[in-house]
Amino acid sequence: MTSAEGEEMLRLEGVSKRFPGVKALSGIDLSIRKGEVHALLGENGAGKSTLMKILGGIYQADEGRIFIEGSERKFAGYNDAIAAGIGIIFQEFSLIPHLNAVENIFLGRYLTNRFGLMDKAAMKRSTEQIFDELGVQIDLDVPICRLSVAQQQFVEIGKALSLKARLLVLDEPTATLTPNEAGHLFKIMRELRAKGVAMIFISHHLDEIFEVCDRISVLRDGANAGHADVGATDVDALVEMMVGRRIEHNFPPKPQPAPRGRKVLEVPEIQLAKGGPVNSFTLHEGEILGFAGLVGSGRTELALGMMGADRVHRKTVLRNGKPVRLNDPTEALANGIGLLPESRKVEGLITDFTVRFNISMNNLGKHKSAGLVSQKSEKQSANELARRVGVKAPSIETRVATLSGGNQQKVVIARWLGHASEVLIFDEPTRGIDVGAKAEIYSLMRELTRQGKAIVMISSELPEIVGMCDRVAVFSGGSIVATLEGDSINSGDIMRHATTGGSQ
Amino acid sequence: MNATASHPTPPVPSGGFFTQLRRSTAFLPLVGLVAISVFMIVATDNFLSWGNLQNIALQSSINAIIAVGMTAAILTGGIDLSVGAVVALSGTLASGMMVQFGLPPMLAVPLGLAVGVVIGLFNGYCVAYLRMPPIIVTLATMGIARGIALIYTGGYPIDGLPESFAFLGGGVLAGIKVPILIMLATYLVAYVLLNMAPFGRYVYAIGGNEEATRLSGVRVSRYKLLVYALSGLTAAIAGIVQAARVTSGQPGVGVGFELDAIAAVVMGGTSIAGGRGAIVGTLVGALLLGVLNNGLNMIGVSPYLQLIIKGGIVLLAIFISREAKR
Amino acid sequence: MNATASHPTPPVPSGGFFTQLRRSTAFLPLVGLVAISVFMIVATDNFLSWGNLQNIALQSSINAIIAVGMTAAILTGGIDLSVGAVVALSGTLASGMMVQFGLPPMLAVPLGLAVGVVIGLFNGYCVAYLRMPPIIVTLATMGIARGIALIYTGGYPIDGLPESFAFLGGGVLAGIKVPILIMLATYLVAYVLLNMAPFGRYVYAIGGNEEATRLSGVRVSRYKLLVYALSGLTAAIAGIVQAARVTSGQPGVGVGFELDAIAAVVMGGTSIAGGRGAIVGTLVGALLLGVLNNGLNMIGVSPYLQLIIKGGIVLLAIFISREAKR
Amino acid sequence: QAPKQPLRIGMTFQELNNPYFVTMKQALEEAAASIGATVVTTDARHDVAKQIGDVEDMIQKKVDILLLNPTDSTGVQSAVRSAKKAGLVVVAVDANAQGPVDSFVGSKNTDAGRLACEYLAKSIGEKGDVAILDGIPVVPILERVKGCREALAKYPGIKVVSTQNGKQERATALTVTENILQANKDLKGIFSVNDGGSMGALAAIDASGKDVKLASVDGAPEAIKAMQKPGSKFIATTAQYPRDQIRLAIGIALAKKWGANVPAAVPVDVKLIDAEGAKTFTW
Ligand SMILES: Nc1ncnc2c1ncn2[C@@H]1O[C@H](COP(=O)(O)OP(=O)(O)OP(=O)(O)O)[C@@H](O)[C@H]1O
Ligand SMILES: Nc1ncnc2c1ncn2[C@@H]1O[C@H](COP(=O)(O)OP(=O)(O)OP(=O)(O)O)[C@@H](O)[C@H]1O
Ligand SMILES: O[C@@H]1[C@@H](O)[C@H](O)OC[C@H]1O
Ligand SMILES: [Mg+2]
Ligand SMILES: [Mg+2]
Repeated sequence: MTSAEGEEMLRLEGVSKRFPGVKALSGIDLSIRKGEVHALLGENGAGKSTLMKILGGIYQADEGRIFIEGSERKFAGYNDAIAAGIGIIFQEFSLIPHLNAVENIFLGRYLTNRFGLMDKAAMKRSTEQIFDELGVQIDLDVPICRLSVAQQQFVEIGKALSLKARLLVLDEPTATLTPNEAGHLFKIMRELRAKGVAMIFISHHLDEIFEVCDRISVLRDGANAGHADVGATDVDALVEMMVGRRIEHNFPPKPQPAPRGRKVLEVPEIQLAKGGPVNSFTLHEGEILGFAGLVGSGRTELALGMMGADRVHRKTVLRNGKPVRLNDPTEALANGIGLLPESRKVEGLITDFTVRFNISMNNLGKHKSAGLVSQKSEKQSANELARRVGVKAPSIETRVATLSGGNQQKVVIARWLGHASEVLIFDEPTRGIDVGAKAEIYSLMRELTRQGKAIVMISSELPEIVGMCDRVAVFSGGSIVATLEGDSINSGDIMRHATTGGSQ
Repeated sequence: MNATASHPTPPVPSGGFFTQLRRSTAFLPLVGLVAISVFMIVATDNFLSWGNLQNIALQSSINAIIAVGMTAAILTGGIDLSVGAVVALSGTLASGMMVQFGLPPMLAVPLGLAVGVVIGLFNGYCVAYLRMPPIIVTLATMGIARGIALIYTGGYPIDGLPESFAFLGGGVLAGIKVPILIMLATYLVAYVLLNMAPFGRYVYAIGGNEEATRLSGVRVSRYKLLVYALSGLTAAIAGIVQAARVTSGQPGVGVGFELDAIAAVVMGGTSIAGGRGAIVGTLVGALLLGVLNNGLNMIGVSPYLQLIIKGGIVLLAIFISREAKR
Repeated sequence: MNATASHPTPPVPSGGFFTQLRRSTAFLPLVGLVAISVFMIVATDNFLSWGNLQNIALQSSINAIIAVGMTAAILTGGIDLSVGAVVALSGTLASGMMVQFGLPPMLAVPLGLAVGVVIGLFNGYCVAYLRMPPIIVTLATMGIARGIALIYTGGYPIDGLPESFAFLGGGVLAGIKVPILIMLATYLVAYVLLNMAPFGRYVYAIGGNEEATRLSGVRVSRYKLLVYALSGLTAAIAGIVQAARVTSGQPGVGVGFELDAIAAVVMGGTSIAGGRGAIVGTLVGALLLGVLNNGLNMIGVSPYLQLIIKGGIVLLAIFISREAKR
Repeated sequence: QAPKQPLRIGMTFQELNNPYFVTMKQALEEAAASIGATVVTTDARHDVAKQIGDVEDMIQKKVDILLLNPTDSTGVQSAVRSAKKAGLVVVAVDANAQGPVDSFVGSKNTDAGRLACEYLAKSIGEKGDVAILDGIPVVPILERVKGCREALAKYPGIKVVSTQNGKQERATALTVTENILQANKDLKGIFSVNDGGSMGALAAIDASGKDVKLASVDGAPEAIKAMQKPGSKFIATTAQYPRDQIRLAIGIALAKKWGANVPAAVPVDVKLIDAEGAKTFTW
């Protein structure tokens, strides 16, 4: 179902961009037709977001030209791009936490009445209309920081739509959505396509590409690596185009039978809030326990509460059979429990720090001599860990702020690889990670369990839950409604429990 | 900063007036004001008299007016330390115009206000366009404005202001002292500006996430410029009122006023990190400090002890309201 | 895919001493210091004399010492406004111990330092454990500490300090005035602490991203507590030196010292938003301000004009170095 | 009939961390106690705005007598007016205030400056460089500087080479003096407008080891003590009488309250104290 040879909406010619120490893009060509959904693929750091920021006037290209509907344009800032009919949903959210959805959507273009005051009613009406069309329900009166991540994502989308863009860029919008919500987004995208809107869609979920896109362009190391029509290619071919070689993107084999070592972590009861559901779970040496469920089903909250990052009403936690007090992450760390947080930029990284500092930050004790940090040992270990997770950076002395989204995630993973913790909580570990790196992270996780560590993996990606977990706790509405093992770990059963709350 | 709160709480129902009030950042400061006032009513004879209430409002007025611009600056994530010096500069300049050049107040007052706006624009230009840190820019202009005021006056107060000008500081209209009316008018305008005009949303947006605001096509630099100009303006208004109240232009006045204004803003529930707060809260905060000053004097607490008690109460107030700040 | 291979660009070369220097946050402040000094050498007779250079270092010492703790506080994204009052409190307390109770300096000085640490711990507790905003906490303790100093002394200076104590303010060791030596020692310790010990790494990390630091298992609250305790300690050291320099405990001393210290920190290249900066820069910043004060006095610039010139130079310095902050 | 309210005296100080004013406060409390009056005091911390507010609060508190030590003579006039309108007796102390004050009790400050500087001029042999350590620009201080300049002007051999502001407190005066000493190698004498500043100047002079003579105004205990040290560079201070000023002010205020016509100003004599006189002098 390739779109007809439509008119050209956008053409990029020979776009190059260099950052200090990094050639991010070299001579990129790209052509987008009206009314098509065009996938832009590439490994982490391939240059996708950079290219889109150039298109949006946020970065200036060192070389290259931008044509909109055949005529050359120069964008000095995002405003110029908006005026040319371009709307972008950025990879990093761009919402204002303490404004509500209406105020966020109209930010920069507030409707005013004849006194120059805001016409709140009119703006609210058209916001309601936008969300009606999107088919999502959002409380328009509360600050958006009180909305769920998914809701915020839809506010982003509503904001881009309200620009009446004719070319819409979606930079990894599904990274924070469940399959359900993503499906909803695709429905919206198809409707837009029918109205003639052109879209550039970036995602590391290759199955999504086949579901919603028409054509595909691939970047590799900042250069064009090929184009394809959706009908004329398959996942393997795309992966090869992205990575430049064939890769094994199967999951590493699960140990058979499932590991059932000693119980390294037991949570006989945990109640986050007074009157809320009481949950319990157990984690064995060498196993990967999945926390599956819809976005907002309470997986992250439970994990954070268990390890003491958030206050909870009541809990009992046993480490290796002994009760432990976990009132803050430090106590968790002292008891060998580490967390790879869900939102790397906000909760994981010091973006001003170098790769080295970020990797070693909670492990300085290991590099101490005479009370001071031994730089030599620190550097050595950081280099080694960065290499193991495949951080793509000029050196370990590079500031993390300048890394691509996926590479930033890898830095946080490297931190925990280097740590002696026995229990690791990986919250959405592959969010925003490219296929090649995903495979590496999966095998790293297996290797860790082989060394006797135990992992809780919170994930919204069913395939990785199914492919990686030895047991799966399914969440619904804040409760663990089922714990699956063996053959019952399959998409159908998990989804059934997650959506029905197990009360079938 | 990223807008995503990773642990979203469920949407709160909108609710009626009381719910609205409770959810407002000004709620806890208001409770504090009431609590302190009740204490003062019990502890002193004369606290609740009309005279004393006006007295409190009058004494709070200068700080409250300065705190309007300070609120805007803090909401954008900035700060303005030059306000105290601007009070001195605008007051002495307006006074000089009247005394030395015989200008009528109608002309001298706008000139005094203009100099505040000019300093504010300068601050804003450095902060918004040259991207210099507000705290240090305004620390520098604090010195510069004070220096100009001292040189202009030679260090002496400027005396002999016309009665019509003194009216701004001591006059009574409809039974209410003029500085109080000026304060209320300033707050009314600020309320409209910050809550009903686009300007206000941009101020909050900049403080909430400056980069994202810029990406939304808001001319961030221009609004920041305006915010500091506003702060210069309200400091200058306070300077005029101050000069009228002391019927002289004092080059040395206003030292430390910036700290009082910051205290009023923060006591009023505005987050020092920007993006969150309310102008009404600032008024409450300023009155709270006013009640404290007045009440401790009325009780007859020794001046040294007053310092300790005031510090303690500021701490207590922030301690109680800190949860609301999350 | 490994840490270096994918991009052909070589890892950033560590470079020679000069490259290192140029890249450091302290580089531009250093250039500023040199520039101003050259100007002063030309503009005055006596600037370069050994006596005058010691003079400058001596006069910068108190601000420089206070600025050590201030640097740490600002690096974590906080601030400490109570330092000036702590200078007064530690100085009067130590003096009182010596004069009224006849304690030897060996005991009185540690007591004076301890009171600074106690105030600092209190600040830190409020900031770190009660999650109150530093600016307002330390504004409150500023009043409280000042009030205690005034009550303790009854408003009188405490005079009659022993010679052995005065040595800390006026003595000479190896040809160098003792306060300068104390300053250098403080910086040496601070340098090791901030650049070589885990403590320093945490201080920077907290300022860079507090939540991420906390979630990675670093005991953020404890380190913040320590930072404010450190700031209290360095302010108290300055208070002791100050008292020794004027050979009396002055309850009124130190008003506005917090602003000088902040200026030194920011002039030294530390970002007021936290996370970025260097202790060496702070020393340079403090010396820069010292040279400015001294030079302008030497030239005989009127005190009023000095305010303007100092403000202008602070602006210029920040303007020039702002790019380095990115 | 209700029992008679005791007499209420309010005093607002320009600052309360200067021994001079703290001494006044003590004298006030003693005097008040002896006549069964109650006392409230406030500290303006050199902020006129705060001082006006303090006076307004005292009016609300219904004091009978207001003793006003203005931080700025012109700035407080509206407060004076309000106080008079509320029926208070208002007596300015130490520095006069504009507006309808009933009386003013204060030192002869021009004399104070002149006496100190004449003594200084003589002790440096009537020639050489002299510096003035100025203070806050209020009338009494300005008068002292004026008196000093008049005295020095009589000696053609004396040149005022530097006037800097020591803000009347030790720490500032110390650094300012250090710089003055660096910049003026041949300095022979310094006049400080008060003893707070002079103590800082003395520390700087002593540290420099130079032979620079110092004269000042106040007669504060620490100055008196410092002058008696053998070989002290602090050679003289013109003493004021803070206790007497308060006693006189209360007396005048009472007289006014009883209906007397009181003098508009009660200038209090000052007295030059040198090392010799210091042995017996106290406030
Ligand atoms: N502001 C910047 N300064 C320096 N280097 C940068 C900057 N932004 C991006 N880069 C570099 O440019 C390259 C491309 O990054 P970009 O963010 O475009 O990748 P991406 O394809 O979007 O990756 P991901 O899938 O991880 O989001 C990376 O090597 C990154 O480190
Ligand atoms: N879409 C939503 N609607 C309402 N509440 C939500 C939503 N999303 C999150 N929440 C709130 O957040 C809590 C759980 O969030 P949490 O982040 O722990 O979920 P999660 O399962 O980890 O999902 P995510 O993948 O977003 O991290 C819920 O109990 C609910 O209070
Ligand atoms: O007379 C006073 C003086 O002696 C004191 O030391 O400072 C203030 C003056 O008004
Ligand atoms: Mg990207
Ligand atoms: Mg989650």
